[in-house]
Amino acid sequence: MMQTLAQAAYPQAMHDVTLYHYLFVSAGMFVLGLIGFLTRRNMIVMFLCTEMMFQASGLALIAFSRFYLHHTGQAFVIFVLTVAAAEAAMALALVVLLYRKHSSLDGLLFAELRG
Amino acid sequence: MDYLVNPVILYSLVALSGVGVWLTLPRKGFNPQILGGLIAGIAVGGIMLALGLAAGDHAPNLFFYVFAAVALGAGLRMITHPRPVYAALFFILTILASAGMYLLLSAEFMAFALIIVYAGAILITYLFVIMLATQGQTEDEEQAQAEEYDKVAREPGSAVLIGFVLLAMFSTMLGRGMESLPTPDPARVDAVLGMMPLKIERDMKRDGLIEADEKVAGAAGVHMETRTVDVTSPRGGREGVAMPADLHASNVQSVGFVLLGQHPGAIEIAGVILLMAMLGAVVLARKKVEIEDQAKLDAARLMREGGSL
Amino acid sequence: MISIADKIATMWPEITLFIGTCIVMVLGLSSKLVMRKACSPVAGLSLIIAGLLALQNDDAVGVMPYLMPYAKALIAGVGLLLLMLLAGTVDRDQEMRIAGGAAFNPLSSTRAEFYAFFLFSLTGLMLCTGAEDLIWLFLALELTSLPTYIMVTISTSRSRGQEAGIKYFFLGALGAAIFLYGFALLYGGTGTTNLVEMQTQFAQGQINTIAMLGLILSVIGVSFKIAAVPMHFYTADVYQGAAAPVSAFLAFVPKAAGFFAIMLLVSTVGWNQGVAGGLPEPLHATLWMMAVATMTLGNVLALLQHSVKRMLAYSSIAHSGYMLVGVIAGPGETGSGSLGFVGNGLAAVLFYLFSYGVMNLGVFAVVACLEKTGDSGERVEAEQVGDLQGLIRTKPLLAVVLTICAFSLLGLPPMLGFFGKLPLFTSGIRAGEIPLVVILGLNSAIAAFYYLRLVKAAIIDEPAPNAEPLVSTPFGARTLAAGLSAAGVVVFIVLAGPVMRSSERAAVVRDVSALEVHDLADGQNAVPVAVND
Amino acid sequence: MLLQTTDIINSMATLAQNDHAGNVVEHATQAVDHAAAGNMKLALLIPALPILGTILMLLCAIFRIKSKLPAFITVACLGGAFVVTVVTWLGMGEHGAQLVFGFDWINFSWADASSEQSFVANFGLYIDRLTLLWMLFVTGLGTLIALYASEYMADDVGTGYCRFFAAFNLFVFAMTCLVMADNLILLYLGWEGVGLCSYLLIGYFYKKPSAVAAAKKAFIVNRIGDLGLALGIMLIFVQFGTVEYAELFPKVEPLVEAFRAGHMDQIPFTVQLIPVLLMIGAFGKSAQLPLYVWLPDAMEGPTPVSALIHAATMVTAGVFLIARMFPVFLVSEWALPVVAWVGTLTALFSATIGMAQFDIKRIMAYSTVSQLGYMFAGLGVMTSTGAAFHVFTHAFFKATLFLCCGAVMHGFAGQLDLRKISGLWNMRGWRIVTIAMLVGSLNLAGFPFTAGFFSKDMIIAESFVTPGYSAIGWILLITAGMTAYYTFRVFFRVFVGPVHFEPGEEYEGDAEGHGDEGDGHGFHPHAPGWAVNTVLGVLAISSLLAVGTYFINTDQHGWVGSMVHDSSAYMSPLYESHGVVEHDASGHVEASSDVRAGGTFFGLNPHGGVLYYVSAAFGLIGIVIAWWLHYAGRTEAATSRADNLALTKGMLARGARGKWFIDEIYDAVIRKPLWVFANVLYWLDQLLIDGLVNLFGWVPRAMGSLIRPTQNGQLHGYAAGMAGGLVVLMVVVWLMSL
Repeated sequence: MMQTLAQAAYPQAMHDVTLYHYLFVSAGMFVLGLIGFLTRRNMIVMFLCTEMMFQASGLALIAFSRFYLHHTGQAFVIFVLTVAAAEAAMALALVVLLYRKHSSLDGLLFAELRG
Repeated sequence: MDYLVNPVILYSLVALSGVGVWLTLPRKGFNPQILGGLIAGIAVGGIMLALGLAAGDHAPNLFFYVFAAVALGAGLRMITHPRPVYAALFFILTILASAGMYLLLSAEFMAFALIIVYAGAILITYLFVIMLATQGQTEDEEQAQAEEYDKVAREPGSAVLIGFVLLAMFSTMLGRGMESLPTPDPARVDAVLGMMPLKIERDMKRDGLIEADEKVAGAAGVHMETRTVDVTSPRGGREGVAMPADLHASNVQSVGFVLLGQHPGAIEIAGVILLMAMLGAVVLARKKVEIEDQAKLDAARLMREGGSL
Repeated sequence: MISIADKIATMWPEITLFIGTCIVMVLGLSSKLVMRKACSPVAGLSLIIAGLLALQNDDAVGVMPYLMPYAKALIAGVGLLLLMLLAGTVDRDQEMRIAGGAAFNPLSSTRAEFYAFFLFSLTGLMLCTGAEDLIWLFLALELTSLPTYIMVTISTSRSRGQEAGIKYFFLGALGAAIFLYGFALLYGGTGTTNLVEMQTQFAQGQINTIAMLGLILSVIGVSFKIAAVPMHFYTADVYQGAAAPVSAFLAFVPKAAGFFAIMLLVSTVGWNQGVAGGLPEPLHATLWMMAVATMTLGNVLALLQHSVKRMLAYSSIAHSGYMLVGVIAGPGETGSGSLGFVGNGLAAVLFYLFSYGVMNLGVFAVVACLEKTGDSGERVEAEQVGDLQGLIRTKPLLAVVLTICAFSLLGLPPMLGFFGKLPLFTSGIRAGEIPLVVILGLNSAIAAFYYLRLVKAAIIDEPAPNAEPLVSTPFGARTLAAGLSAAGVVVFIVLAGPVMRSSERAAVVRDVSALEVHDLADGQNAVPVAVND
Repeated sequence: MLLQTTDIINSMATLAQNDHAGNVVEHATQAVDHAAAGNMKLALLIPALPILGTILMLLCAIFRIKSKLPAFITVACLGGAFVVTVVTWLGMGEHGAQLVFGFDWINFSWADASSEQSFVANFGLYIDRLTLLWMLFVTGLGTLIALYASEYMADDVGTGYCRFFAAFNLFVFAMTCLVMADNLILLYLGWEGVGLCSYLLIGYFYKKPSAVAAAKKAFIVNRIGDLGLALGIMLIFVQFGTVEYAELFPKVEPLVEAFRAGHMDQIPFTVQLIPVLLMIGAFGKSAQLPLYVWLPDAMEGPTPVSALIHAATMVTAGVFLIARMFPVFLVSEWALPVVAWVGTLTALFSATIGMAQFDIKRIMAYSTVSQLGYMFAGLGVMTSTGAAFHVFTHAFFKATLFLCCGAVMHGFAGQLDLRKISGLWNMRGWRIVTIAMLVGSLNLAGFPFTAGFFSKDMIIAESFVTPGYSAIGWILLITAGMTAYYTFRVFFRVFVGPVHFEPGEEYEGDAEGHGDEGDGHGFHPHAPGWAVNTVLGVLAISSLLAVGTYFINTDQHGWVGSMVHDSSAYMSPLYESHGVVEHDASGHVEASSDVRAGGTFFGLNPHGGVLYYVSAAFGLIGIVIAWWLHYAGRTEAATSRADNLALTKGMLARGARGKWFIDEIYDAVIRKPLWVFANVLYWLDQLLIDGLVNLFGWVPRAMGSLIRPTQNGQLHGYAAGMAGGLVVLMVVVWLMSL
């Protein structure tokens, strides 16, 4: 199964055309996350969208890691996950705090400071 | 390989998928989400197809297309679904598809870590919070649960424009950089194997290449350039015993070596970040929303009287 | 690559700060007032020790090998001033209630965490300076900025603090996503996350488009921290919403982290890759447009503000633009024809960070020291320019501090800010960036309008007849911080020399050309050819 | 790089004890003498005394001293500085430029493989005769004006008084830094300091919106000029690697040689750019077109400030800068012609405006601009001696004029309209003022055998000599006539003629007693007291005596010429190459034997004395016109209200009619066209030049208002802005990589 799943039998080099496919998907995820961040007003969903942008970076890192046949990119992804978890914890706490106060998750509620 | 796909075709398809996404984003009144999804799907599918045709022999296998479609489709549904719970669930689907792609990329450890840590832990937390924050008071309000601000996308036009121009730029520049990437060095893949004489010994014993009483002569006895090992035994050692061709360090082992060998400091910092995040979450979670009015007035009175700490 | 033991040897300041953090976290929860009050002295002590340790260290690490001692000592120094300024930011209501007889409730106290966040953030900032690796840099940047999100949110009990916190956090996450994607592509374009290897690789050949895209994305993403256009949007709202001491903190710590990161990242490609020397064209164009837009936008928007904190926020944007000029100019040639400090853009940035840290803190400290009675009887910060009218009559010390620091921010000779700005001009000229320098000059002239408005309000104007009387906050440490920064602005006019010298040394970028020359000499045994002139 | 802290006060104390140890550092240049003698180190007291004054003023403010003590401390400090200047000058002997080292201020040096380079700007003084010439009148006039101000500002005794004199002292200190600096950085410090102090002083009456606006205008216009100077200094450092005069001038020398030899290609373009940048700075500070707009408005400050700014200090800084950096100007093809033409046009332009004004202080302001134009024209046609001489004489007579106007303003409760005051000569206690005014006016008008006559003539004559500049000469001659006219218009209107006066806007008293306030009933002008009279007397006498300096050292164009000689402003090699040898000043009739390649005045040698007659004639014509229009037959001050008053009472009706008759002619023939012309110019000035300056203030605000909506407070808007900016940058990068 693993051998069929894997694109080219590891550790053989991966062709750069194949790499481009992954990068395109990664860029697509990044852009979808960005669009979601810009259009969704629910703060939790907005934060989910930044998580998706983080995931796009993760996918790119793993793809490059496979291309270069070393594992630095994979190690990087572990740290990305860590930071994403840390940010998520704090963001969710903040959102809960604000929800208790305003009973709403609308990100556009906050426009008192401007100019 | 300046362009895998004719740029005119690429850009038109990107624009078309942008239109599709724009149609998919929720709005008031006429809401052609299915049509939009179809258009976006067809357009992205077209790009993928064109890429695959252009790549010829080097096109990725079928699983890639499946996972890519799931990842992008679920991602699109996540940003368009009016109910946050579903959005989170669709994001989990995206994560699962990403994990699938990690598997295709021979990153097994990260694939399962992603599922366990990310889909299993972090996103479940999201789900908890969403459920906590959006519970309807009565069953009648179930309909009203999808709040107004979730039903309508804010300025979908400009957002989609920004996003898809960015996608066009990225895809062009990524493609242009493809051909001048540094050459990977396959010899480095197994470099880490040289640090694992016991693993080599175990595998070679299993394959019967060395005898039960022979031992690989430590890390110094492994010659990765020639893929041979020196072995010692009570009967006198041997040199230049060839390793089996399929002997590789496993993914977990390699990642472990990179992580602990090259980035131990980063692990420490990550630990500090997690501690800090925990502290932050605690502080925010226990922060009182309002000071009671009486207490507020007391504080104000004390301040007026020139109270000091 | 150096071993982890060697790396740890360069990290004693951070370790000290972390130990301080742990102590502070525990102390702040004590029910004894004296123990709680020990939080800031302990934090200060750890900062002092960290600063001293930083000065001891002289290991050459990374692409900017000598950055660490200067940068860490600078962080510790400005950090001390910030610590004084942060006195009493949180838990003021609670301490008053306790003073009024209520029991101490650790659940509603945030003092321990607040100081811990402060130290966490400074730890991250110090880690940024020693980054050799993208992973390290990413984590250090996150460690710097994550605590600041919480600090902003809890710094005041007013809803504006929470609004500021949410904007800062969400946009910060967006910025982080952008530079993380940039880091991923930078790794993809070079096949390494190590900055030194990356620099060597860039020096050897054409820069890959993916790497260049990654570099530009990283720089743009990181520029969220320095509040440069187009990542500047949050600045004014956040500075205004947070308590003044925290705003002062934001104006220095993330900005410094951003500049360290940008300098490290840009150092990898170096300043000789362009067609006519200088940065590679795409990066140069990006930074150039960012610099111009940043300083212009910051200054013109500052003109329209009535809130001192908002005005300072926009001026902080403008100052980032000035500093970007130094980044564009780069360190200049070494060896003959070098102009030394005045020609070295990176040294100029490092020195400007120091002078900006001191003088900007002074103005924020003045705002932090003043309060008036708000609509519903509670004390609020006196942050409107109008509130400062006639300050010289009621609080002469603060008015003098404000004047000195505003003049310095304006770059009026002979204030410290002038000596900060001068090398930015000269290095820009040296690098041939004449249009940029002219824009910089015009912007400095525009800045005069709003800084002088501050001075005019404080020194010349009479207080409005029905104005709320201003009251000092009961924290001597804040006044001390104000006084110290004004004194710093004056004293360092004369003492600037050693700082300039250290910043020049810190601005050294690892020399790759020397490696190449060495390789060539080995390879072809070059014979000097007589050039007929 | 070495930067050591030296406490200036300590070093001063050391100097005062005549302790010769240390403090003098040898700079390694040959061209300049190093002050080894103790009396040269004494020169450090010149900047030290005013700054000491500032500190004492602050102490006075802290101790809330409510007497005239601050004024007398100031007078003592500045007087001390003057005495030190004189002693230094006497001790100069035959030495050339000397360097006096104060303390290490900025001193970086860095070594590299090939050489050692440095960026040195110490607190050091560069003392040559040019410096001393400037310092003599800066400190001298500063002392006198401070004495005058002690009485003038007497109403404000208290904090305001201390504030005024603190800024006053600081102003003089900044001016000493500017003039005596041995490097451009210190000069720049003084330059900015002067600008800052002028901001503080012009805005002294900060409750008057017009004063605040004027202060702001002065500061901002000066900042524009300062930008030019700053860029010029940076370019000098980039080009020559030093900002110290002693090292700079020898490095410029070869380029001057190249210029003289006509090898323009040897002079880099950037070097030619330097004088242009410096020029912008000089134009800003010295109020030349188009940056002069701040100066007339600066009248809003107290009169002593106007006198200080206009006569002696701030505005001459630009002239000084060009004179000091003359060698740098010599290497540019366009710099000096531009200076000459800008100066000339400024002179003409502001003289026409001056003719149409009624506010006497404003007339004096425009005359200052005009006279500065003369000085620049003088520099432009390369008679630095003439320019310096004119600065010197102008300092005295303009101070006299301003202080006279100030006395009038003070005495008549702020009245400055020349139609509303008349006949001071016949009032009690105003004779000294009138005489002083007459002396000043004669000088300004260029009446024969006054100092102003000789200095102005020197510039005009030189412009006829210099090839291609005779047009400048003619314009300057016409301007001289206009100057005489408007000067004596004031004199004839205000100081002689029938007695009449109306109090100004500051007059508030006696309303209940008469009910017709404003027409002068119950108002008693108070004549100036001893301090003002003394100062005016001294100044008038010095203005008269200043002419004597022309006859000292006649082989070098008078005493001022001898002061300019040996300084950087004197360019002997070039002087001859342009065919201009020093003419024998003792005998104007003695035409120099060689009629030069230069221009002539109708075939006559311009230096041969013919111009003395011509310019005297122009001046006299101006005076006579003023006499005819404003004095002859006038029996009443020319206010319409006064006329009506006279008519209704049936008294003096004939005289009033006669006056109308004169005014009709005057209006039809001269005043109306001139008024129209002047107003067109004034309108241009307001709209175009003021407009440009206002535009500089307006454009950023407009930009800000345009950008402001992006800061709408919405999280999503911000995110979209960030992403949009990212996209724009990405598209640019993409376009560049195409």
